[in-house]
Amino acid sequence: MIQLFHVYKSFGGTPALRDVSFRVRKGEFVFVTGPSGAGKTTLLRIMFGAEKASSGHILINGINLGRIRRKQIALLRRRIGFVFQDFKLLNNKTIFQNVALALEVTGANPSYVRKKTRQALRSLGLIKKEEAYPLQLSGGEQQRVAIARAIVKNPLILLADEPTGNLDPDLTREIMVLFRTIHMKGTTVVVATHNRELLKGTAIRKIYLEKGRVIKED
Amino acid sequence: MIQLFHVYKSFGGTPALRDVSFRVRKGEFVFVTGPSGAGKTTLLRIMFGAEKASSGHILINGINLGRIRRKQIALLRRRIGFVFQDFKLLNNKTIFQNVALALEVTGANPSYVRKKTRQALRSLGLIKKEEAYPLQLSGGEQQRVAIARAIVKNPLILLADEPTGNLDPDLTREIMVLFRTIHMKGTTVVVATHNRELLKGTAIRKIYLEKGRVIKED
Amino acid sequence: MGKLLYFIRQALLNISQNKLIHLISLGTISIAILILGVFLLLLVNVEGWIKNWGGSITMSVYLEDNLPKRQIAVIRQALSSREGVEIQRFISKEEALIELKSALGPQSELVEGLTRNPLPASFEIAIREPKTDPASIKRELEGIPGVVEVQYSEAWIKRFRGVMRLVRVGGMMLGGLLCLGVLFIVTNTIKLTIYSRKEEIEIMKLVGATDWFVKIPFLIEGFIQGATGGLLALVSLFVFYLIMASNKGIFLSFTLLEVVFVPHFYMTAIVGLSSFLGFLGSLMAVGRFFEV
Amino acid sequence: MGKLLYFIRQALLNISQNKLIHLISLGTISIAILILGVFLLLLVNVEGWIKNWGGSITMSVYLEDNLPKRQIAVIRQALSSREGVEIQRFISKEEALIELKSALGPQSELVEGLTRNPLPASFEIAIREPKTDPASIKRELEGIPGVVEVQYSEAWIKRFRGVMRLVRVGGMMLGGLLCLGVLFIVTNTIKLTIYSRKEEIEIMKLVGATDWFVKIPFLIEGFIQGATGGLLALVSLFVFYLIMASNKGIFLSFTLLEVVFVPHFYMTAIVGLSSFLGFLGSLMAVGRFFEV
Ligand SMILES: Nc1ncnc2c1ncn2[C@@H]1O[C@H](COP(=O)(O)OP(=O)(O)OP(=O)(O)O)[C@@H](O)[C@H]1O
Ligand SMILES: Nc1ncnc2c1ncn2[C@@H]1O[C@H](COP(=O)(O)OP(=O)(O)OP(=O)(O)O)[C@@H](O)[C@H]1O
Ligand SMILES: [Mg+2]
Ligand SMILES: [Mg+2]
Repeated sequence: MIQLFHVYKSFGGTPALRDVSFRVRKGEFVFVTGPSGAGKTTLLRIMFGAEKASSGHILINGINLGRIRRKQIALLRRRIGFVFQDFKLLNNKTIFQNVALALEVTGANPSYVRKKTRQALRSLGLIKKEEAYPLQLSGGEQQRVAIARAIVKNPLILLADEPTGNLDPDLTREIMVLFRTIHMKGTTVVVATHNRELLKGTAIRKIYLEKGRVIKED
Repeated sequence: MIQLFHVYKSFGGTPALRDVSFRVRKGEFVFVTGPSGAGKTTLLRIMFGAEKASSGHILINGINLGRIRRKQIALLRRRIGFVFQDFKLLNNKTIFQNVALALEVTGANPSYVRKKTRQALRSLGLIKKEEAYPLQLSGGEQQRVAIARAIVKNPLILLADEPTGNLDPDLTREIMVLFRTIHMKGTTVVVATHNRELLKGTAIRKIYLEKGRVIKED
Repeated sequence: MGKLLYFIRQALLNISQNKLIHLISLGTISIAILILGVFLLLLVNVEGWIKNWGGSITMSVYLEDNLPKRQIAVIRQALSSREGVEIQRFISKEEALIELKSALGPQSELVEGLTRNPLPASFEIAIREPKTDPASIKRELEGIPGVVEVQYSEAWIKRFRGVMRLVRVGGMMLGGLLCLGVLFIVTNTIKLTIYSRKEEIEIMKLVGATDWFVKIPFLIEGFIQGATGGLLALVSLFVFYLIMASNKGIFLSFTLLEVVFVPHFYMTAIVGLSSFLGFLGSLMAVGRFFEV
Repeated sequence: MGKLLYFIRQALLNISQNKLIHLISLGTISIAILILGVFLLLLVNVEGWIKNWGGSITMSVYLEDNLPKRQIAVIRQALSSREGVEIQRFISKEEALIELKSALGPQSELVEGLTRNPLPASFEIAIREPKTDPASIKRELEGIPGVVEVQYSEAWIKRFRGVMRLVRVGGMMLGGLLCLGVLFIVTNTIKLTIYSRKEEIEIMKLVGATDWFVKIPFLIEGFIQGATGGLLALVSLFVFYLIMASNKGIFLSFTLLEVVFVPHFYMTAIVGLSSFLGFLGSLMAVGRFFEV
């Protein structure tokens, strides 16, 4: 469960989030949307402990991120999958190694790591590229590697930041099906996007951000 | 004018482009589309001389890219604007410096560089961020910096690779208006995208790629 | 255990995936360590030469007049049986006079007027025991029957000790400074190789790696780099030594000096120091990037 | 001209935008150059000391017997007026005998039986002109009326020349090796700072920069780094020199030696070498990334 109470975030004076409060229940599926620069990425990064809120409180499964120690942040991140808007892949490691890393940090045993990594790559249509390096992939392929890395560890929470910006409509639909499947298995999913096609015609909850404020929810 | 004759490109065995031939007239506006991994980026990079074709010929304004010397490539690039899918911004330079660089390499005088850079930043709504560094920007803002850098030098040819992947629908429309304006002034524009909203309902020519082949044009 | 293996594998992978940078830094490290090594090699040898040259005090053992040949043989026996003493030659009374004459040169008139030879016969001996107090050796040898007096030059010994002290103290000071310099160069070089991988560290932390999970491969990498650099330096030093030893005639023209390699202790110390510095450099560099 | 300014501004900007890396590499460069500098400083001084110590040949100028005081004064005048000659003392016939006695020690019986003093009076002089052939000085001085003979030790001069040659050749060889090492370290360090900016080079080429447009700021950067490193090293060397000069009593206990700083030529050479190496390192490193 994710709870935000009056969260503010500013970067050296310019505010990126202003008084954001909401709550995502365990197992919920939520979209965060809003124009470029609204604060979507900042919001997701704050929930992930990658950015500290200037004020306010964030609770993840009851743990207050403002009071957490470094070691605990690492443990928390192992249970949260994050698809970064800019992918954040390691360019000198292969696709396989990039995805496997998310499991290796948990200390999982090698054969389990191998099995799960292959499975994740297969579900994203990347198994043929497992020995390639990120810079040898197309934009969309890189984005899918980032998604694979986020889901490989069966996270309790999945935070996806613009996960389909480089994908064609067919793949976008496939990814959404994948996220729904993961959601069905009990994972809490938060997706930041401005892709209208993703948003339209679904009954899924949407949080609208603008200039750092929540302006609408539906 | 851009001409491609039977262009093949393969990366260590796996083909990315197969027998691609087409022609973009001076001052034309063309979309290149196709699923992820179809070869759009590769195609644009080949037209830019950033990648060498494995076989076939590419002529830009009559210059054969296969026979060109290094120095000439640099000169050619000064007249071609390229919006990279992964932005390719210099993280240790400010937004202003990043955009100005495209003019500085041409040896333009400082006051002209300053004027044009400011103008480009303004037209993309980035003037307030000119002293920021790329990593301090949102994904969409970074993408707009990449666009600003491509258009600042009034290029003869504008090649834009997925230029709206990180932009919301409103900004996407704005960018398209911008591209149209640039096109009106005589620039040849080639945009690679899988954004259906960009493509639909326009009379603009579209080239469909799939698995490295041109499968359709309309 | 399995974990350590994982980390070592990871470190080796990292090295192979950043080959160019690692090769460059390896080069720098081994050259820096080699400079230290050459210095040590010279110090060890110069100390040895000085010891050899000045450490063998020459003493004159003057004998009573008119000793029978038999007793002279007994004294020779007594001298040479003492450890550390090497008899260089026996100078009879007649030889002593001839030598004095030639030593006096134009003043040799002095000797012409003599009616009898006042000079004693003597043994010239070399003492190769620089640590024992020469005064006590003198006393000991004067106890041999038939020996009148033993002479040596105090001034020489003092000067020799001064030179030794200069070489030791100077060597230690310079060596210390050089060590500091090399320490600095090696750790800095390791830092540079790591700073270019700032992003890698950040990303690893973002996927949930603990500080140590990120650090350990870097520390192992640093250690491996340092150790390899040290070993390379040692091998090059040995080559340098071989060249020096086989060409000593050329530049050590005026004496035939022995060239020796640095002792085992130093060899271990060189590689150990290098490995430690590699480790330390990584530790310092990696520490900086943990504010994610 | 305006272009060069642009490039210099760009280089300075780059340095300030990569401060940490540049500081680290600056540290490495100055330490490496400093090591070379300390070596040069020592070499210059050791050469000086040896020259001073062995270069002043001592000669004995023996006089005719029974010269009147007046003529001795004339000879003293003649000697001291010659450049490079320094009179250390006058030894009268009586003093000569006393000295000989004490020098002979237990053999001094030898002198006891003399009826008249066969020793000549003499001047002891030091020649501070190591380049002139001592034999010609000897001949020259023997031409002075009242002088019988001039003596000096050939063996000593030979040995001195040997030591000088050893120090020179050894110093040059070591210095050469050290230079190579420092060259390697400095260029490698510069390379490392540039390799981490591979992407920057690629991007610049993609926006239409010619090879030289990309290269020049890097070359200037390398040059500035090298020059700054060299200057820093020189300043540190001067501090080192001051410490050495003010503490020479401690470790140069047995003689009062003068400590001098490296001559101007070397100072220029140090900074020049360092700047050149910085430039060269950039050139080599940048060259690698031009296959875009
Ligand atoms: N590290 C930073 N330093 C300074 N300003 C920042 C930083 N990160 C983000 N900002 C600013 O905060 C605002 C919100 O950024 P954020 O990345 O959250 O937007 P976003 O909603 O994700 O936009 P987009 O859709 O373009 O990705 C932007 O104006 C951005 O410039
Ligand atoms: N440098 C490279 N080395 C090896 N393979 C490459 C390289 N660049 C591209 N490829 C491969 O070539 C194919 C086409 O890539 P390209 O980037 O052109 O696709 P794209 O149409 O731009 O896809 P996207 O919409 O995902 O950006 C992909 O399968 C990709 O993996
Ligand atoms: Mg964002
Ligand atoms: Mg692409």
